[in-house]
Amino acid sequence: MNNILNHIGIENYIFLSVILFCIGVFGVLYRRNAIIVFMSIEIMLNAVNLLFVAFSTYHQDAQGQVFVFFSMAVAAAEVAVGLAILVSIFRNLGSITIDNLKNLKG
Amino acid sequence: MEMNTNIALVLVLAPFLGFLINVFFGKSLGKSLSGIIGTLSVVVSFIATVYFFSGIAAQPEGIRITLFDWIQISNFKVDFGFQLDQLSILWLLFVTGIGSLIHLYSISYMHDDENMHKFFAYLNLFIFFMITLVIGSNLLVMFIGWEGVGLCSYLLIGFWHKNQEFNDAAKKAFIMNRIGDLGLLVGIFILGSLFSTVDFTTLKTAITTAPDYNDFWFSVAALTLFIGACGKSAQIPLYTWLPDAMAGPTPVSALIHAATMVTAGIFMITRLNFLFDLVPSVQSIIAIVGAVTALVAATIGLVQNDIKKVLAYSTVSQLGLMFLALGLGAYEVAVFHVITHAFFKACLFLGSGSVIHALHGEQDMRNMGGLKKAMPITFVTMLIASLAISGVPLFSGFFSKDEILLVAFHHNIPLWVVASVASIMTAFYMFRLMFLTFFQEFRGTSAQKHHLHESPSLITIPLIVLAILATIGGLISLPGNSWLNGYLTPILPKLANAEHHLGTTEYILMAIAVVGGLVGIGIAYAKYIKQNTVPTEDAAISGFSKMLYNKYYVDECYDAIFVKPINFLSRFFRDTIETGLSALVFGFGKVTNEISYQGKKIQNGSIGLYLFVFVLGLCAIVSYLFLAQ
Amino acid sequence: MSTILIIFCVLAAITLATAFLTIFSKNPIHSAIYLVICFFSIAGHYLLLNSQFLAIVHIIVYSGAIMILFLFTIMLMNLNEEREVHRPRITRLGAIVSFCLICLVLIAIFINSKPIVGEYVTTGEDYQSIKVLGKILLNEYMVPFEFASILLLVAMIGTVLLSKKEKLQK
Amino acid sequence: MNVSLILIILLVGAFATYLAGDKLASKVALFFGLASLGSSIVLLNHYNLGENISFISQWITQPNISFALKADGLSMAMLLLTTALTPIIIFSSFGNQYKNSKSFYALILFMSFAMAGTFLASDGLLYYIFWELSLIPIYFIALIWGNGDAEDRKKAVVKFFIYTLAGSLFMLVAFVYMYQQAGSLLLEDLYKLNLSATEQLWIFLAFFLAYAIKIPLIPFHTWQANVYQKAPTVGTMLLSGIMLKMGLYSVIRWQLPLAPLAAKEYMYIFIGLGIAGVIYGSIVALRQKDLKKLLAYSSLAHVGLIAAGTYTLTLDGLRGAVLQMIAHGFVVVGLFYVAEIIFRRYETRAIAEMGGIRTQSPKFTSMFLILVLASVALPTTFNFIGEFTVLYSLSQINIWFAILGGTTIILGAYYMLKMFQHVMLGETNSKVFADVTVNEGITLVLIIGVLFFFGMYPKPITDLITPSLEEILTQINRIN
Repeated sequence: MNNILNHIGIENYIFLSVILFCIGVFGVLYRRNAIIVFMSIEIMLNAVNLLFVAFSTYHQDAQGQVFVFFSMAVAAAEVAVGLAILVSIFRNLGSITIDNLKNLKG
Repeated sequence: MEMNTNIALVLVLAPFLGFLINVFFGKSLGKSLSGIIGTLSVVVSFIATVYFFSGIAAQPEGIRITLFDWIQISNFKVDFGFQLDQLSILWLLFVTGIGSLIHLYSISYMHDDENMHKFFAYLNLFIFFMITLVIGSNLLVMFIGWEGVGLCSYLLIGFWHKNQEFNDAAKKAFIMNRIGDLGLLVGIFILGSLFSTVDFTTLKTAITTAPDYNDFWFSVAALTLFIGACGKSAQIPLYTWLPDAMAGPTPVSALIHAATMVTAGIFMITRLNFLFDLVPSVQSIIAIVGAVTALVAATIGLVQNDIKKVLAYSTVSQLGLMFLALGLGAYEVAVFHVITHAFFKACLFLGSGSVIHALHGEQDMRNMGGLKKAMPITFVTMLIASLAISGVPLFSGFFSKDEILLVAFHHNIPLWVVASVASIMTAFYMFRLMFLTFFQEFRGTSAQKHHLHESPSLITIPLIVLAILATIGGLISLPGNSWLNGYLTPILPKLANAEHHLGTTEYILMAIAVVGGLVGIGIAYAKYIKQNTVPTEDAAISGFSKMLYNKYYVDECYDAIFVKPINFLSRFFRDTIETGLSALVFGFGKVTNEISYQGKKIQNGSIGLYLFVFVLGLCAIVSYLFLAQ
Repeated sequence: MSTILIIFCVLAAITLATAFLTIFSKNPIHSAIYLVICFFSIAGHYLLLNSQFLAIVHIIVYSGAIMILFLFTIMLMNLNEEREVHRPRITRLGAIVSFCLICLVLIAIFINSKPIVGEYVTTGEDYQSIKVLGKILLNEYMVPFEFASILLLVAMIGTVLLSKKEKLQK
Repeated sequence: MNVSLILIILLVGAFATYLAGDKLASKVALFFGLASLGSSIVLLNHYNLGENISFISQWITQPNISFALKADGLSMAMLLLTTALTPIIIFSSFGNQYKNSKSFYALILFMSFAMAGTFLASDGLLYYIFWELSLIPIYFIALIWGNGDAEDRKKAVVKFFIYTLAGSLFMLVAFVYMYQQAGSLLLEDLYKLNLSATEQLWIFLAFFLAYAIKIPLIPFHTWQANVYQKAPTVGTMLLSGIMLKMGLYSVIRWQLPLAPLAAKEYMYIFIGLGIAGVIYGSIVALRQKDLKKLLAYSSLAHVGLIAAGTYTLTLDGLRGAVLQMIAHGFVVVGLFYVAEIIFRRYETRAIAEMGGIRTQSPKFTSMFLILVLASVALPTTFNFIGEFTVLYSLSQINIWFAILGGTTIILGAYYMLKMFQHVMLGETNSKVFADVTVNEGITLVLIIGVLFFFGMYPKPITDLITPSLEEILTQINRIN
């Protein structure tokens, strides 16, 4: 069986993942709409997942994929709860701009 | 030996038992019974003393009784023990003897007071402590008595405790005594560390045989002990409490502040004569202090109008004379004067008490006069005592005072002059007192005049006994043939070699003293009988006599030098330092709070900032971990 | 250049472009749609790496479940582009700085930490079929697997509770 | 039979009191207090017969900590002080009604437990735990049952808590350092350490901070007067009667033997500090308007003298200090009780509002006067023995120390008699002062009895403490 990485190279996946991750970071910092911030977080998660899968192939080991599987489960749960929180914030404040959420101010 | 121990315990504990009975059951016993119990307990002590006195000739080295270990110090231990030798027995004799008389007197004198049982309790306690002081076998047991009599003095001066001025006087007496006590303690410390003992007998051996004694520390020890004596025996600079102590009932003044407690300093110095003999510099200080005290107190006494104040200053003055004798190394003379002084001064105080009693508490001599007829016994006894104190020949005071002057003359002429002047003044003010009180017309209110009466026999009997003693007391040490000197030889070894001859000088000096005394009396007669002068009102006193009347403003000076600064310091500490320190401690809290308050501003709630810092931190940590590899 | 590399490049371009668009589009609905495309491209990557199971799960979970949730939420909130307030310059600067920084650091580390091998080995073992994965999951990772289900259950309950309208306090 | 029995009794007592309910709490607490006193007397007998009543067992293996309770003469003396004062203090509160009294009395017993533990512990960490443990009950006692304005009280008590806790932390640091060096915190192992002079100095200072705040020495005393004033009298008694002595005891037990070089090097400074405290405390006490505050400052003066005695590093100094600790423990409890008795009748602690009590209650006056006199160290009271010995030891170092320290007998007499005069004497007070009740009388008579008995016959205590003090001295004088 031919290893796909022979054609692509692990470093390309690394670059891809890193850039994707950084886009996520950038999004989190740049946007103030909580939904978009959430989406950026999803992008980061996917960047990591992607890398996992790439390395799983690289090491010829299924553990990485299992890990991605769990990570997806967690992501699903996180999104569900997170969005529920956003909805209740929206209900209370009428907006989901994160700058308004300053109740934790010292 | 067992017998002696038991009798000694009876001697000590009888007054204490009296105290306990009066404290716990005094009120229910009733006034007379409590007075009788109080008196009896002292009489028992007196009898026990007589027992020891009769036996002392057979045991010249004295009796020592050790009861139990008391205090343990690393280099010595202090026993709780008694020492009954010539000196202590002599003191016991007049302490318990005069004590009994004064107890007897008090039964009548204090009969109107609702707290009479307390009065007797305190008196008994005083006798108990005085006995402890006298018969303690070491400095610390003596110190128990020393402080204990101070306590009783405090209690008795402030006996009428509703009056805050009396309480002030009591407090003053206690505190001034304590200044002296600190001196005494320091002296004990020095002796203890030098000789590893505070026991009189071993101390005597140690000091007299000390091969290379440290002169400096000896002097310091002697000086500090003398400061202790100054406090208790009211010498300059610690004498001001004694006149104020007259706030107490008159029997107290007679017993504590004339006859017994104030002689404790003389007792202590005589007890430690072997130490003081080694330090001539301290001896001269003692002599000078004594002479100056005698003179200063006598001058103040010249113009006082309160009958008890006159006697108080007279006491201070006489104590000064005794210290003069001590300073000159003539311990036996000082002891002699202590005894005669105890007789005549107790008599004078009790007499004045009788007068005050008759006048319902009046103490100002300007409101007296002409009491001779109304109170003949009081008058006669007081006259005898006055003659004795003035040094009129054949009365006891003549012999003792003359001895002091003699000693002073032989050592130092200026001291003799000072002492002589003080004696002349004494004669003057004593007869001023007599003339103002008993002669001329009565100057009080008519109500008082109506009630004038001679005091009951319980008061007059002690007066008569004391007057007799004041007359014949001189017999114990006649010039040239002194029983006292022989008796005290075991305590004062150098007496054995002393010569007692009476030459021309001595007779001339005696004559001068007698003439001086008579001159004093004469001046008083001229002024208060011939011219019929009555001292002016307080406001009208002016010039030097005003200064004398106000006691040289010594109290005011002490107030300004010590009391006020301490009170100022106290307020300053309380209001400034305490608040400052407190603020300093709170300051730590405030600083912490402030830091936290500033730090809180970073947490401004901006999630963007948090994330940015988070990213930076992440980068920093990751690069650090990477670079560290 | 092999076909596979070309496919990779196209997929990677799509992934990155849609990810950027997700972040930059003003309308949240557009963002969501771009994100869906992004996820599909990532699923393509998975397929490329021969993990069919994961690719399918990914599409089901992300595109099917998560994105639908997102869209629902956006619609529920009725978000429009005007809502977005303009960001201050300092924030943008910060975002760009951290983007560059983290990019730099991560790439530097990944490149330096592990020498990239030229030849990629193939053991020939089957390690990524559903059968194998299933065995691993239900044997070795039995407990975490069950915990994942509990996590999801809890998340569900939590979501229900959170999104329920609170009653007025009595 | 060993000393852990007493700790168990006190701890069980605390729980039993809490469970007994509000009505029975005080009596149950008294019972357990007496039980601990009884058992400590029995233990004392065993100890005097030469039996080993110490208790050591491994507690934590990693780090190496033992549950070590060592009872020597010194510890036994302090233990007896604690167990003797505890029932007296509990009994003294019988005239008062406290809300939630089951917690109140349980806390008292718990505090006794912690203090007894402090006196017994011979393992550093165990000691530290007991030391800090004793702080918790007094915090609640003062905070909940104290008097005065609640805000002020909270301020004072929280200050006290944080202040003493902060000081103790330095002690913990010192222990940690020594543990690193010795690998154990048992006292015997710590004695074997060979620390350099610099190390010893730092350890000495760390301990000093903890103890100076607890004792307290000036200028670390600012918590004292306020807390004494705000705490309920029972709390004040616990603080001044026993807790202060924890600090002084620790100086003798821990600070001096563990850092002897530093102690010897800087002896004069610390003696000077103690004596400065004597003079300062006495002078500040002169002008206090509040009776409890005055007593607090008098306490400051007395402990200053005791501390000066301990730092002389002589047998006399240590012995005098221990004697004076015990004497002061009893006297100060008695005096605060007197303040409480007056408070029960007049509802005030301001000296200006008192006066003229003597005519109304002669018995009370006599007992008060005896306590005042004991406090100013009149001979025949126990305090005299202690003060004399301490002053003597000071005179051995330098005669000026003795003279300056001796001003306490003058200034002490001044402020105490001044206070007595304004509180008790003068024209009869218009407010009625009921004579002392039987309970109050018994308490005071017990205290006075102890003071007089040991004032005349201190030998039992001297004999008890001297061997252990000598042992400590050999540790101090060991050659490093």
